[in-house]
Amino acid sequence: MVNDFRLVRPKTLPEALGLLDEFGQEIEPVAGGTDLLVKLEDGRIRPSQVMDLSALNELKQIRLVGEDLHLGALVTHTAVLESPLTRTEAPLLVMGCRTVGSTQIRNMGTLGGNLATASPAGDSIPALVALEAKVVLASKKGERTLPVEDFLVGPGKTERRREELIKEIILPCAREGEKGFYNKLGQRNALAISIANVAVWVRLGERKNTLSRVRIAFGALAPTVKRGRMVEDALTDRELDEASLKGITQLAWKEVAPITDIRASAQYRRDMAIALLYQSLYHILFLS
Amino acid sequence: MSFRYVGKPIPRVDAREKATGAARYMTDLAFPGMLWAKVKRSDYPHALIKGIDVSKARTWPGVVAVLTWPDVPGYNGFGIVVPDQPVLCRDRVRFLGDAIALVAAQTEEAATKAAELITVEYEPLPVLEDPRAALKPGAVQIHAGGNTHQHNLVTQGDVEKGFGEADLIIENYYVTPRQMHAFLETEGGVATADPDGGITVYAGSQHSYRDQLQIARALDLNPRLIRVVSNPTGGGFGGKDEIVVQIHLALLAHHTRRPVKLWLSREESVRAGIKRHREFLYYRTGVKKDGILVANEVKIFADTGAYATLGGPVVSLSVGHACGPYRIPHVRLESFCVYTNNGISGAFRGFGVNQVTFAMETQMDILAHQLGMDPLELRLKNALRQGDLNPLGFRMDTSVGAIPSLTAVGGSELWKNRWAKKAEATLPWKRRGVGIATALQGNGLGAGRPDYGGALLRLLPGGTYEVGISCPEIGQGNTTAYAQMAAETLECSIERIRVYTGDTRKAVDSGSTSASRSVYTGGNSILAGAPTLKERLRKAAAGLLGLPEDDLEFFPEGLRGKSTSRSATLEEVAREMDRLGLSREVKSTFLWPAAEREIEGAPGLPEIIYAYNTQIALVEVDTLTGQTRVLEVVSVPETGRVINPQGLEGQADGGAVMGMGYALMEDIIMEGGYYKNTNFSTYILPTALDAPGHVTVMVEESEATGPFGAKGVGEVVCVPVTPAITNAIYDAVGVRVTKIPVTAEEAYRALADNSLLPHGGTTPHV
Amino acid sequence: MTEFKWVGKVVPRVDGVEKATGRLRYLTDVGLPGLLHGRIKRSQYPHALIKGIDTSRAEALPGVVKVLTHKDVPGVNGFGIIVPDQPVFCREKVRYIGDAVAGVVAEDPAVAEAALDLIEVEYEPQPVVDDAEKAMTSDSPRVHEKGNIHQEVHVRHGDVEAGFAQADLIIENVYKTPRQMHTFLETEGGLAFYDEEGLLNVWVGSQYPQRDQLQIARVLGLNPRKIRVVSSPTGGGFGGKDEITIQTQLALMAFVTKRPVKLWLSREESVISGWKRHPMTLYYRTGFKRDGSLVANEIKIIGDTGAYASLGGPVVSLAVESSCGPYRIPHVKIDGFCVYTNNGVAGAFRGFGVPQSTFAMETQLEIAREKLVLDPIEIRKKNVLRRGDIAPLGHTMTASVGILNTLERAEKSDLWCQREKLKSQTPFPWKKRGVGVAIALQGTGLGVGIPDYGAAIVELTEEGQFIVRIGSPEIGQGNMTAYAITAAEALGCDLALIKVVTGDTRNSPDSGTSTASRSAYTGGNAILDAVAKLKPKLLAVAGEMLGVDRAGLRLAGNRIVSPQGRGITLAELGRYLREKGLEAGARGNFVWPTADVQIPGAEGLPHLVYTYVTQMALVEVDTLTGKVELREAATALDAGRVLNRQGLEGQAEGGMVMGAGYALMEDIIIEKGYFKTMNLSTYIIPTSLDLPERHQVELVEVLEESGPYGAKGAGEAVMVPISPAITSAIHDAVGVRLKEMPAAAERVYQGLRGEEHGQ
Amino acid sequence: MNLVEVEFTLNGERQKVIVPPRTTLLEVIREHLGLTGTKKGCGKGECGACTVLLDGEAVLACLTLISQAEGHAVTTIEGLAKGEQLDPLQEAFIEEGAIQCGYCTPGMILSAKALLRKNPSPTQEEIKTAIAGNLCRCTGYVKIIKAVQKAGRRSAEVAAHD
Repeated sequence: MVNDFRLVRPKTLPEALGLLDEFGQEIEPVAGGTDLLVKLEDGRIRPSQVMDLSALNELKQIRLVGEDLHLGALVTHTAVLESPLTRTEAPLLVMGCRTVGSTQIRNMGTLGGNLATASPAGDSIPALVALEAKVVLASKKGERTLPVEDFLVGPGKTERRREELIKEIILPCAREGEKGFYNKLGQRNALAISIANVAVWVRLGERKNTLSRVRIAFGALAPTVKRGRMVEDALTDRELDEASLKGITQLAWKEVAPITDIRASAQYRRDMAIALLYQSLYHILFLS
Repeated sequence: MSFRYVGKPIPRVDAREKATGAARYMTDLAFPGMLWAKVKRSDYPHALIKGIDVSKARTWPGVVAVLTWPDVPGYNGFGIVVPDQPVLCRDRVRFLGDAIALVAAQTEEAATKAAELITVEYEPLPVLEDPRAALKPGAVQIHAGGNTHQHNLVTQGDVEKGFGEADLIIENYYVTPRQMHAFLETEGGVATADPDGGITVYAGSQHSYRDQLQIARALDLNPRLIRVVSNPTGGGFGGKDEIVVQIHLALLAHHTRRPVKLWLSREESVRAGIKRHREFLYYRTGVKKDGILVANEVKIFADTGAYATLGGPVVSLSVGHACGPYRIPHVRLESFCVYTNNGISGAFRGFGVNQVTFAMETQMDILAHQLGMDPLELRLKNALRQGDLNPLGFRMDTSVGAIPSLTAVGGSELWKNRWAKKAEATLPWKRRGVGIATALQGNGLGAGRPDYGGALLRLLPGGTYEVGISCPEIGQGNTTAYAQMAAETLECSIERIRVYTGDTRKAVDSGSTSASRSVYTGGNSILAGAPTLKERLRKAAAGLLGLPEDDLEFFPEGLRGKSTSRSATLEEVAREMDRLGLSREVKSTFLWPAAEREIEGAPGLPEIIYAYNTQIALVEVDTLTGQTRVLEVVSVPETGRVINPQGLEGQADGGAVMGMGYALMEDIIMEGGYYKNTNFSTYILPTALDAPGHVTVMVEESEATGPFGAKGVGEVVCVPVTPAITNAIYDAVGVRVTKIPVTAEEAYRALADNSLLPHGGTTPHV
Repeated sequence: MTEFKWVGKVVPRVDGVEKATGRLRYLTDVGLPGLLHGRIKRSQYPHALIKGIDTSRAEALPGVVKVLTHKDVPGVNGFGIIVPDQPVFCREKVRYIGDAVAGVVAEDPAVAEAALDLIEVEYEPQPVVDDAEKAMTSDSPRVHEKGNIHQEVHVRHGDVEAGFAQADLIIENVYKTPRQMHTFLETEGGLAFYDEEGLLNVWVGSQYPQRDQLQIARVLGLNPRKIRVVSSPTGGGFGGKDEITIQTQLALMAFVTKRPVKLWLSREESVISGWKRHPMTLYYRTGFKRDGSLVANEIKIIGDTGAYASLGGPVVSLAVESSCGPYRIPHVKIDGFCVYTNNGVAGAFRGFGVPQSTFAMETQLEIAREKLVLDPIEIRKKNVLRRGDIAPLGHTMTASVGILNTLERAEKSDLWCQREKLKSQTPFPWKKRGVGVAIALQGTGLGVGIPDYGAAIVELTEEGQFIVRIGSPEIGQGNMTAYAITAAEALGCDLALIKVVTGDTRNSPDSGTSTASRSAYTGGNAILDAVAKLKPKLLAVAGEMLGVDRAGLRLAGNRIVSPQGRGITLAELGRYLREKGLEAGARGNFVWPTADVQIPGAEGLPHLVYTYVTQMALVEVDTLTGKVELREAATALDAGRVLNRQGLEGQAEGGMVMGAGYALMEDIIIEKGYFKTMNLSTYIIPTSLDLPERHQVELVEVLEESGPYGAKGAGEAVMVPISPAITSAIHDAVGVRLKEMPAAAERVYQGLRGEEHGQ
Repeated sequence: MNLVEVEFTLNGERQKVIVPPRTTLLEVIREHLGLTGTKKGCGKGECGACTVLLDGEAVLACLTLISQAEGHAVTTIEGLAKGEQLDPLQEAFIEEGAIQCGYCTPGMILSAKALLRKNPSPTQEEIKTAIAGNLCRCTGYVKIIKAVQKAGRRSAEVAAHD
């Protein structure tokens, strides 16, 4: 049962930041609401004030700024799927967003909300981490920018201070020769929380079947989405065939520390880090 | 014979109001001054109650009533077979869903808060979670009569002699999950206090008249003072056969004399609602070299949870169907229906047949592989024919559709092209397989149980007919089937039929919507009543038109002369009947044919009418993750004459997906009496993206006793698909599934050899 | 052949001086201002339900900063490399006597100790599961809810009953092996604190800092990047510091108090809480033809993994893999079970399951040999695997197989050639001598054809030094020295200019775990890769600074010089790079061989590459007391190409002694879940006086193409067959056939009496 | 008690409600405005029964705070038919037998409506994706998918005639 709270609905970002500056300790911001409402309903949080961000249209834009893509915090997953900019400039993010919940959840849920929720299984986050995206946090005093990877502290915990709001996410545009794959394993094909997932972003090497740059992020396999730097290194600048791919991807199990829950055991999850990574790279190298 | 409505894809009579949102489900109802109710349920799976303190709840603002066991005026118990479940627990709780107190308040918030303020002092008792452990000597007794609710033992022939004759004997152990009905509308409704001292309970269920009786028993009230309206219902599947909220609603309305609404949250529905029996099955099956089955020994332990409800009959059906639709001369079939402190298990579409079909059809698949026989051929070779003695030792006198169904499946596109389809796997780590399974499902309540129906047929002055049959509409489409059969029988336009179901005031008691019985019962009841009514119409029309009765015929709007153009509309006929003092109303009754006596050792067995179904599935297994996708399913139900092909297809489509969920994902997991999945985020149902392509091929073997030759279809469509899928998994990757659901993780473990990890699938050391 | 400056030379350990002078600070030596002290309240029962934990009295004790229980664990209350089934602090149940129930953090160690006694835990003791076999029955009490069998392995190849039908001799026995302890001299300990960057530092000696980091992260529910783990130097590991020991509890103490905390286990606490080698019960039924050839083997292995999984599953898998020895056996049926009990905890230990099954298989073979009156070398030669053979598990031995070569070499050893003479040289009439031989195979690499991986960063400082950063910790095996040598050789600079940083998640890249024999090679190659990237870059910049073409430039000592003799110092170069903002380092990595990875769907079986070893023992048995002394030993090892003879010999020598201790004396005894051996006075390991007089080591180089330069790993196999060689030698000396180790004096004495009674 | 005032259009009509801020759009529609066509199956966004359209996009009314509807257009199942003239989707659902117990039907039709608005001739996969957030326990989805295809075709034909 949802407890009683006060509601504020700022119309502009400065107004929102002003409110946070004054009441930050008590305010719970709500973007799409797909996570917050469930927590309110379950009584897991009982805020005294809720800030409805839905009127902040300035945070709903997707912009191409130089070589970077700027995505406002309130950009919905559906907006990512439908924007012509993201399709060409951030195809990996599009793949990740496509697997989020269901159409309704994608229509409601936002990138900023997904980041703030900081679920280890959040489906848009591995893409952001693999793309080395940055998050811009705004407060009345100014802005600061952090790599998404460092923004995440633990399940449900981030570097966002109570007086701050996620303003936007910045990621470098895809370049010639770059490709990605997002691979998710759930208990079913939709409305599924990831058992495990992996986002892979690579730059193809000059020689056939080589990769000159590899970025890998694992989801639902550690307290936060986690980069797989060891495997990245092992895959870089090396001729890859099916056999060597099978070998190298096995290093993935060392990169993760999953847990056992009702969806899967820790052991299965760890094996899946390998399987999903192998399938992803297979798609990138041999199927497209 | 050609029909006007029967056998035609008539759109559902209730479709329009459901499509426009105009249909009012019982949980949609609201009345002025309505109170909201909440139930305080047990905090422990098994405990003695040492004290209940409701004082804080009573004084919470907005609270109108807080009820505990002394407030139950009548018998403090309910249950279809044995009323062993307390309405409100007094001294003991036996599972987490047990109700201890009821709160009614002016708002939902106040009711929720007050329920939280009720404190109960407990003395926890040991928790029994495995039926086999519950049977051990020294186990704590959940009920005074012991933990065995029902024991069945059926023997036929000499099973050891049978195994002596066998060339191949296989022995396996199977486990099936605690599936949840997962109707979208959770249990709920509204009760109002009527000025005459009576109560009206609006709550979706599957048997309004029995609800009425159970409420009456608890309230110590004349049943006639209680009206139960129980449809439309947002899904039942057996889970609304037993009482869940109805008595609580009635009790609160009785005490407050105000309208009261009680509607379980999804979490509460999971906790308090009925489930499918988790069964542990031991199978030993013997076969001759040529594939002829000679012996089957089966032992079943069923977890019926804390209370009886329909556990006994469910497990009887497990025994009755344990050998599938096959001739087996020597059998020994034993079952234990056992109380535990897990969630309650009771009626669920398939009613005990799903579990044994999974086991028996897996046995058949193993036998086929070990004998090197085609799995379809092995089944055809053993399938029952009309007139055969079935494994329980009684003669199959009614229509037997096993062979027609199997034969038809053999001619299906998927079966004929299975090799080509299997070769179409898209990625190197994916493998495809095709599996087959078949089943029979008894219709009706079985031997020794009163199984009856009735219909109220009334011609209204305006020239339309009212047809009142109480079997509630739970989505399966019986309303439409009744309209079709009534229009067909009364020889009128279907627009002139108004069907009333699920309301004790408007319909005749026809029993429950369960056991694949509603169409058969209702149809036969209509057939029983219609001639009398038509006779009266004919008499009136004859006078009206001045023609001899045998020169009259019915036409869609009334009656007319066969040889003249004179005709009378139904309105005119109705008026004439009134004038003549002929009653426009007929109440018919219908009694089910039943076996003369029960099978020894198995109460309720046998049924004498069976529906048949063969299903095949094409699956694709990801050998790296263990994930299975069901790509195609073909169902070949043989359910007698099809009254409404669109309705039957709809049932088959839904049944296939439900059986697929049972095979691959659905299980209420309990540990120490606590639920590990509490709602739809952890209890996984198939979505549209999981559902296979599905084709239904109908085989119509007319059943002589059925209305227009019909039999019941609702259950058998969800049964064999489960082993068809698991057999297909074996065909694809060689993993033999003996425990369902086979999640990706479980398949992956079994698949270890195919995994990326060379070392038996375990992650490497160091 | 290239002349090396450092490689292959006798080079003192880079940490030698520090270690020899005592200046080196182990992580348990480090202190910090304001340091708090942690203690762990451990279980009072081997198996009990926890009914209540009352910490109030402990909290009230002056000087106590915090008392921690399961309630304080923010993330997953569990750790374990494979399955996180071991609680950081137990909540509802304790499963062994070392289980942690609560932790105390206090200003003073004595206060912390005193507070432990004030923590009141209410238990409801449960029946103790102290026998792994009984634990497998359905009516056994359960250690874990999911049941006591943690993992099962089933191997079927051929038709075992058909095999036995062909056999002329069937031998059936039950073997039991002891619970060996790693006995590293530095017990588990270290400190944790927050640094100025806000990172949670955990400094605890261990074998794999990056994995520790992940496990700590899971427990604290924290992004691993917010945690820094330093795990080097370590006072001994041997597998016993592979799994988490105290890291999660210590990290939690600092996480909650936000102050520096030290936690260091006493020896007794280390004994009861730490990892051990799995005791195993092994059922063998083995079929032989009259000529000694093996036809069938039916085996059941039950490993007692204790209360928690750790690496128990893989250990039992490896025991199964090696259970038929290096022999061709057409028909096998092998079942392995890894079973939970309340007997301490067992996990990784050099040999990793292979010593147990090798003891059993080799004894089976000896018994058959004796019955069939065959020569011990001949019967082995007759049965050993050759390249291309189908192994008992059904896979084809595609890689090099050198077991026959080691047998042939061992046969020529002094010990074997002069065995009759050596046996006759007993000093007293009551002493009898005997000689035994045994052979073994051990999968190499990181198990299961997994590609090994190493990364290294080499960078030039402004002081003109090279820093080599590499994750695999120094646990005594000398990898730091090896890294320094490799770097100096490749760079062409003075060894003194190299500074090695290992075992630090923040300052060294992930290079995998420090387990015997992998770290030097893997890491070394990563260094070579880094240098290959860095050196041209440095020379190019130096050329720019000198205004000359880089082609003729070379590194000499601490300078870069041109052929004309002009030069700059490395320090100058370092400063220049820094000023210009140029990259002064390079990251290298190395993945070793991926060619040996099996194709899924093909006979998906374990290792492809194995190390083979034959060992022989000469023992002297005192027939009056039963005491056994190992007089001489010989080892013939096929580890592929020998890269470092001295290193390999060192491994063989150390391994042989560890195997001898295993055969003769080492066993942690647990009764009803309680430890009977609590410290080094009751747990006996070999001293210098227990060593044999002579140990001849022969290196047989059977080149393995897939290995680097044809090399294979050797660290583990060298301790394996010596144990059955010793027990066979005892039989040879006095006719006592041991099916249970260790061969302690009393056990042999009883055997001697039994023999007499038998006659 | 705090209250918020929210204005939005519901099925084309302006609505103003004054309710506690914690009230969800679903509660407003069902309890305050009495439109019970929008169903509640789980209350946690896991079943899709409460799907409504917000400016034409399918959203979950149970996870929408009423303030988030401020200034927006909400469409429920009751707003689809124009008088007696049913929406092509409603017609197709009836004709194809895509309705059984009917409890998922309103949400299902609205999800399909949002799809057809953007994509009048969707493929089977696109339909499945669009309705994957709406659980149905009766139909196995087969006839629902057919009905959406049929409605799409019919709308396209109507559009072609216009």
